[in-house]
Amino acid sequence: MQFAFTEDQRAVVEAVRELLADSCTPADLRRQLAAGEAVDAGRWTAIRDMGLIGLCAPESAGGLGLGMVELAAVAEIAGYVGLPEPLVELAGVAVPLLAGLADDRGWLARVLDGAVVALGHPADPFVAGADAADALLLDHGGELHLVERPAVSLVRQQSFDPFRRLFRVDWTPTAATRVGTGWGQAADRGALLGAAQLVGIAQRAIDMAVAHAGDRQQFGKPIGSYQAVKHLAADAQVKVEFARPVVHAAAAELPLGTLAARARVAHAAIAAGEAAHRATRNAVQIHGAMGMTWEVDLHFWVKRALALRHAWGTAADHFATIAERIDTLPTGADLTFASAMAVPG
Amino acid sequence: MQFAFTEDQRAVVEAVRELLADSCTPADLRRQLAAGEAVDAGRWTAIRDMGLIGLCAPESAGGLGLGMVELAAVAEIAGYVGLPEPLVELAGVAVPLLAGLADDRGWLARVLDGAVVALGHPADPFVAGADAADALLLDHGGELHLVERPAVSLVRQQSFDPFRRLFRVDWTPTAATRVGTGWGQAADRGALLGAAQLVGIAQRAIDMAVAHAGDRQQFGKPIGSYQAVKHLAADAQVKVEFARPVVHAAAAELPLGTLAARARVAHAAIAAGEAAHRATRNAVQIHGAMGMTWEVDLHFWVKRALALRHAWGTAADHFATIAERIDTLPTGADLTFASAMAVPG
Amino acid sequence: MILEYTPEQRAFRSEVRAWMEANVPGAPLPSFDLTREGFEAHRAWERKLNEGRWGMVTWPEELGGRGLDLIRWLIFEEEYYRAGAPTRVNQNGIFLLGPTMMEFGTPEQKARFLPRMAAGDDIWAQAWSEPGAGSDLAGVRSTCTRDGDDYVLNGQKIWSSRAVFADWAFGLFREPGSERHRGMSLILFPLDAPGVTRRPIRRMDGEMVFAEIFLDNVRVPVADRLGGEGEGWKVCMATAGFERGLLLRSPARYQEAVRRLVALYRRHRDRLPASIGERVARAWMDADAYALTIYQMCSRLEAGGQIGPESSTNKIFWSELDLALHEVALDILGPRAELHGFAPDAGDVGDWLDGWIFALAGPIYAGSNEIQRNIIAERMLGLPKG
Amino acid sequence: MILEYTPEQRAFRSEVRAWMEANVPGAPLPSFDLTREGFEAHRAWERKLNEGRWGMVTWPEELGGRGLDLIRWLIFEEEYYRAGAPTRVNQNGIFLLGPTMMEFGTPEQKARFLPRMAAGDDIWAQAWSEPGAGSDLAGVRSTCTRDGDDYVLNGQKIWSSRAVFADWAFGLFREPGSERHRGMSLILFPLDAPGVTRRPIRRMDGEMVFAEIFLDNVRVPVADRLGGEGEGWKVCMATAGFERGLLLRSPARYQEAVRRLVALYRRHRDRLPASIGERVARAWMDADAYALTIYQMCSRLEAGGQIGPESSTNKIFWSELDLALHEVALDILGPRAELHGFAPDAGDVGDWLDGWIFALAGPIYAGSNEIQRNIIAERMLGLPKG
Repeated sequence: MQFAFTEDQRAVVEAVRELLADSCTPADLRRQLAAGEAVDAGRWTAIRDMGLIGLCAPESAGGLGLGMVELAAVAEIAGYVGLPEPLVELAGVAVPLLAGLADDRGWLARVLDGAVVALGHPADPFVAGADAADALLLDHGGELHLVERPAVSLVRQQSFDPFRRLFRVDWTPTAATRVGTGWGQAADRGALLGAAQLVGIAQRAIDMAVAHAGDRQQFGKPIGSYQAVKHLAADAQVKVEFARPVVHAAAAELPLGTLAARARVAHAAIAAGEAAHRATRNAVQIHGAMGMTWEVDLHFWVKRALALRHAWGTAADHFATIAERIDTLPTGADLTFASAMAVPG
Repeated sequence: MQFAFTEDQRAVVEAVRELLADSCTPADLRRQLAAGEAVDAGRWTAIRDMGLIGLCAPESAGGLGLGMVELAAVAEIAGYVGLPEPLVELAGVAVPLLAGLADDRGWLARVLDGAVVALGHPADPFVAGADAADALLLDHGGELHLVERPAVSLVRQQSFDPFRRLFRVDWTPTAATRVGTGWGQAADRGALLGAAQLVGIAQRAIDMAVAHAGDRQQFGKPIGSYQAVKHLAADAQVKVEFARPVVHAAAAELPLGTLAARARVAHAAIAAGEAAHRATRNAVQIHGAMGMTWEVDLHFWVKRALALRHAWGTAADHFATIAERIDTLPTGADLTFASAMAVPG
Repeated sequence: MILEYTPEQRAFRSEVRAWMEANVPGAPLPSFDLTREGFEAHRAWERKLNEGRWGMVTWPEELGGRGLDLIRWLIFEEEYYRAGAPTRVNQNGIFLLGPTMMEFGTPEQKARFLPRMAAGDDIWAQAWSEPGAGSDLAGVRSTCTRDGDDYVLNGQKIWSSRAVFADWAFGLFREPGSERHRGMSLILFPLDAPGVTRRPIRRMDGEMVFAEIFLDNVRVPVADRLGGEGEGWKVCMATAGFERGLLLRSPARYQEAVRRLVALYRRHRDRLPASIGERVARAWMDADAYALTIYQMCSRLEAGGQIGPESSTNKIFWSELDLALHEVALDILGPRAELHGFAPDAGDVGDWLDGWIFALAGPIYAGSNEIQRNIIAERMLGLPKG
Repeated sequence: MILEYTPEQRAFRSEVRAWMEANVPGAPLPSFDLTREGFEAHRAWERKLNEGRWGMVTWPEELGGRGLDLIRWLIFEEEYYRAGAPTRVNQNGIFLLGPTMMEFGTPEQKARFLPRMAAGDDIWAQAWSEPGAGSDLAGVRSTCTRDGDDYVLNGQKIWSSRAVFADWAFGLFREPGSERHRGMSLILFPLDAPGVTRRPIRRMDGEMVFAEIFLDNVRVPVADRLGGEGEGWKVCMATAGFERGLLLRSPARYQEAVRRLVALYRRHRDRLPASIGERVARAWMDADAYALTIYQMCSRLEAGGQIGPESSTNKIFWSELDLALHEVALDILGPRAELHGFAPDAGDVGDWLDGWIFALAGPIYAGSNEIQRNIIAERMLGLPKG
């Protein structure tokens, strides 16, 4: 039992934090948006050069051979900085899917080499970033199809989040596009990594609110010295503190694939979603009218929080998973960890 | 459309308020409890002399011929003072039930003359005040039975609320005890009057908390000058302000007997229950450790709030009624009042 | 306590309903916060309303109204929202400045401004807040310097809703050298006056809901001061009471939103957990509770009562209700919640997202809910000041 | 990150489980806050625990412990609650004073007090609060006047849990004339010393959970001061960290309560709405989240970390969780929620009411949640002091 990152894990995470803190500031986001670029070329190259896209790919395939624990920590940072590029989805969902295919038609190697594969999974009617993708993994009746970009047509669906370039994808499934019989753990990975991003988003919203509250004066003192403002920030922080360990545990347990592990992912998704909701909501309140505007940076995180919350399953879906776990597995003080639960069958 | 008490109604309510404010102080409650008296003889005589037990009884039967609107206002005061005697249940439920019977076997007159009839209605497994009653109205398969006290045996069931003398009633239904085929609007009356009492309880808890917070000093000033304490009180007051008009409307509409009217009662029960819960909870918090003790008076209202909240149907029951109303009747801005809804059939 | 409409009230409702059915535009008007065209479309609607004498039904007939009581105002609002009529572009005028002018204005001011306001000829913006004065309105620093029969206005206003396209604004200004609540006056000024510069502030979704207003030696006649010189705080607090309390948020708004919410829920309930049903029921209950409370308040006001600190309980309740009901809707929409209503596949997404963004502002403006809770605790419950 | 127990940890769990199964009393002990008999029954249980060397497993062997790490402490607690073992009557000693003494005590003090504490020979009460010093602990006015090798204690303490029947107490006293955080010392005193008077304070349900303690020229040796003279505030804050944070509320407590809640829900679910199911699920999630957070914190502490302001986030979380889970239980019980567990027809009412009353105190004691939120905002987030 060692519920902590190793030194190696810490080092990877710190390197990513530095890279993204430097290259993905709010000013960068605004510049990228003004330029209409889905991907910031310099940042994306640096991310690829660090090997992050292959973080979870086997070393034999040219990846780093790390796991969901490391990637969840990276995803939290991606949420914190508001990363527009599809690093998390590529590294955490597309790459494991491709790596699990009998015949990936060369796409795993291409992705590790810089190609982008977008995801049209069953939980979401739209595909994010489809226009900038080289290929798409698409769902057809639960089966997995791999389709190259020129073979689909796209209809843009405007999202509240300007960095979420959503599309309806029109395409024709054929025997030739079919590459797998199912999505495996993709939905769980997506939900977990969404949760990790939401924790980062929540923390960023709190940090921005705290900075504003220390600065903004009303009635002759900083608004952050008022108890009501303090408690808005503190309540959000409590939510974050009790969502983050759940995300970490879900990342560590996800490979088990058991109901207990899936319930942990669902718990992480709910807890992180609510933390991000509470934190962005309270941050808007602390910012006052400023928080409603395009001029203050907070809105980027408000939008991402809304978009990610349901992107890999709704709260209702996640509650259903937890209800199933509570109904069919025992509960008790000695059964905290999924590893303590007898594996069915 | 006149959503306000008339001058006459105001006068009745004020007279009751004066009577009970004088005769039912916390010191009176403690004295009565120490003496083990279910009924304070002097107070009960004064209540009877004012004609309150027959408030809703027809004038032809010797009652005041008033309605649920007046009685709901009286019930709010009863909740506010923590009245131990069964005025509300007698006047609001037992008397209308007896008045509606083809043959009340003389009990309506007896009740108006000072006898007590306790209620064993289907929503509650126990009968409050059965030991001090002269007769009991009891349920058997939905039918109404009137049983004299000597014909039942009682097993005391200890309640958190020391003034709620609850009993399991063992008795034998016979053709002779059967006096009616149903309870009519008794459950709605009970729930509405419970809600009215809960509004009074909520207001009393807030008032006690405010008095304490203005008095108690910490860090060199009254705790009521801290924003966090203020907001605990204010949040509870908001709940009260938006529960009370619902109770008033439910009282005025109850005679309609339609689904819209019953949903209003359910709404009143939920809103008042939550207001009382929030107010007593916040009042305990504002009182600090004091609020946990027997020595401070607050606990009488904490206990009554808990007991009354489910005494005439649970929140689940009330939500079911509201769901039925939302599902089967239209909703809209022009349909606020039950009178605006077409009467079915 | 009579919770039935009189035959006259029912007849009035029928009259409003018939007019609305005949006149409310079939398609939604374009936003008044995005383009001049949208703004003018809303002005045209205000003019049409005024032709039907529906501009502000509670005002006296000679000022463009119908002299109706508050119960009829509620009925009017119910029918207005039921008909899906456009949001009132002149709400700063008719709901805030109007009642204030009715109380504090001179006969000349009333005659000059109110009929044009009711007619939509003048659309009003409010200009209270400043960069350093939000919740702390007494921190206003913009000045009005008396110069003969004129004031010379200088300073900067922010969060002025409608100010991008509006005609007139009313704002708080202080005598140079005065402090806090003293020395302030409420002054009306045309937004196209020399020396006025407006800078739109984009809301997070791009709408220009607010503007900053820069005032550089703007000259206005002393006659355009509302209320006494130096009495701006008192006048302003009266307006704030209207804003928080009765007028700005008629219950019909929420009841109609709940009607749409129930419809949305019905379309999706098969795949939704029962807890969503309970949240829908709560929104339904809260909208009704708000309506009942306002009806009771209007009955009291008609009997000669006054609006007190309950304007603060109202404000907290409607702002929290508004957020909660939009949040349920977004949770029902799930992965489609992030879509704008104009996305090609938006389906029944409607304007829930838009309404949610608007609702986010509810606990902030017209005095933040934190300030309202202080007011309730101090003025309603008597707790000591902090 | 390894979320599996080692074979050694599993073996340890088995050992605890076997001992508990063999030794935990079959019937619940009578309350330790109501009668001397109940109190002594709990002392006997403490003695039995100590015979098994389970008094405080993290303490060094020479002080009555087993020198185990925090992960094993968690495992011990899990098995303790799983077995339904009695509440620790000496929790003020073993969870609050013990760790403080481990940090600030002299070797003599440790040797003299800790083994007797682990054995239940001395049951401890805390004596911090005073009538004028609750959340504001620096307002303490009880005095310790130095007289040679003795202190003479005078004053009044309140909300002293266990003090009605306990043997010893530890309390904050100040040098006469000192102010606020200065001049205070943490002093241990026997509750049967001459000059000590105890007055039980009844909780709302009649249990004597607290007492007032009156001190009238109580003489104690200077050697019974814990920590330096005048350093009482610092020592006390360390104890407060333990109380709020890690030790007083092991996650197992809530997980076992949730296990009972799930069982209660299953028995009644047919007549309950789905929203109750969601609230049960939330209690389940929150208990697990608390456990995971504490496991992560223990892993960090084992690696040499320290408890910081997260003791405040813990305290808010467990106190709100405790209330929420008991409130669901009461809502499930409906009209039977008001029954005491000993009522003849209580059925499966159990001790939910009792647990709810206890939970009501959670947001109040060990520093009210309002104070904890201030601490989080100021010390964790860096917001300015009020």
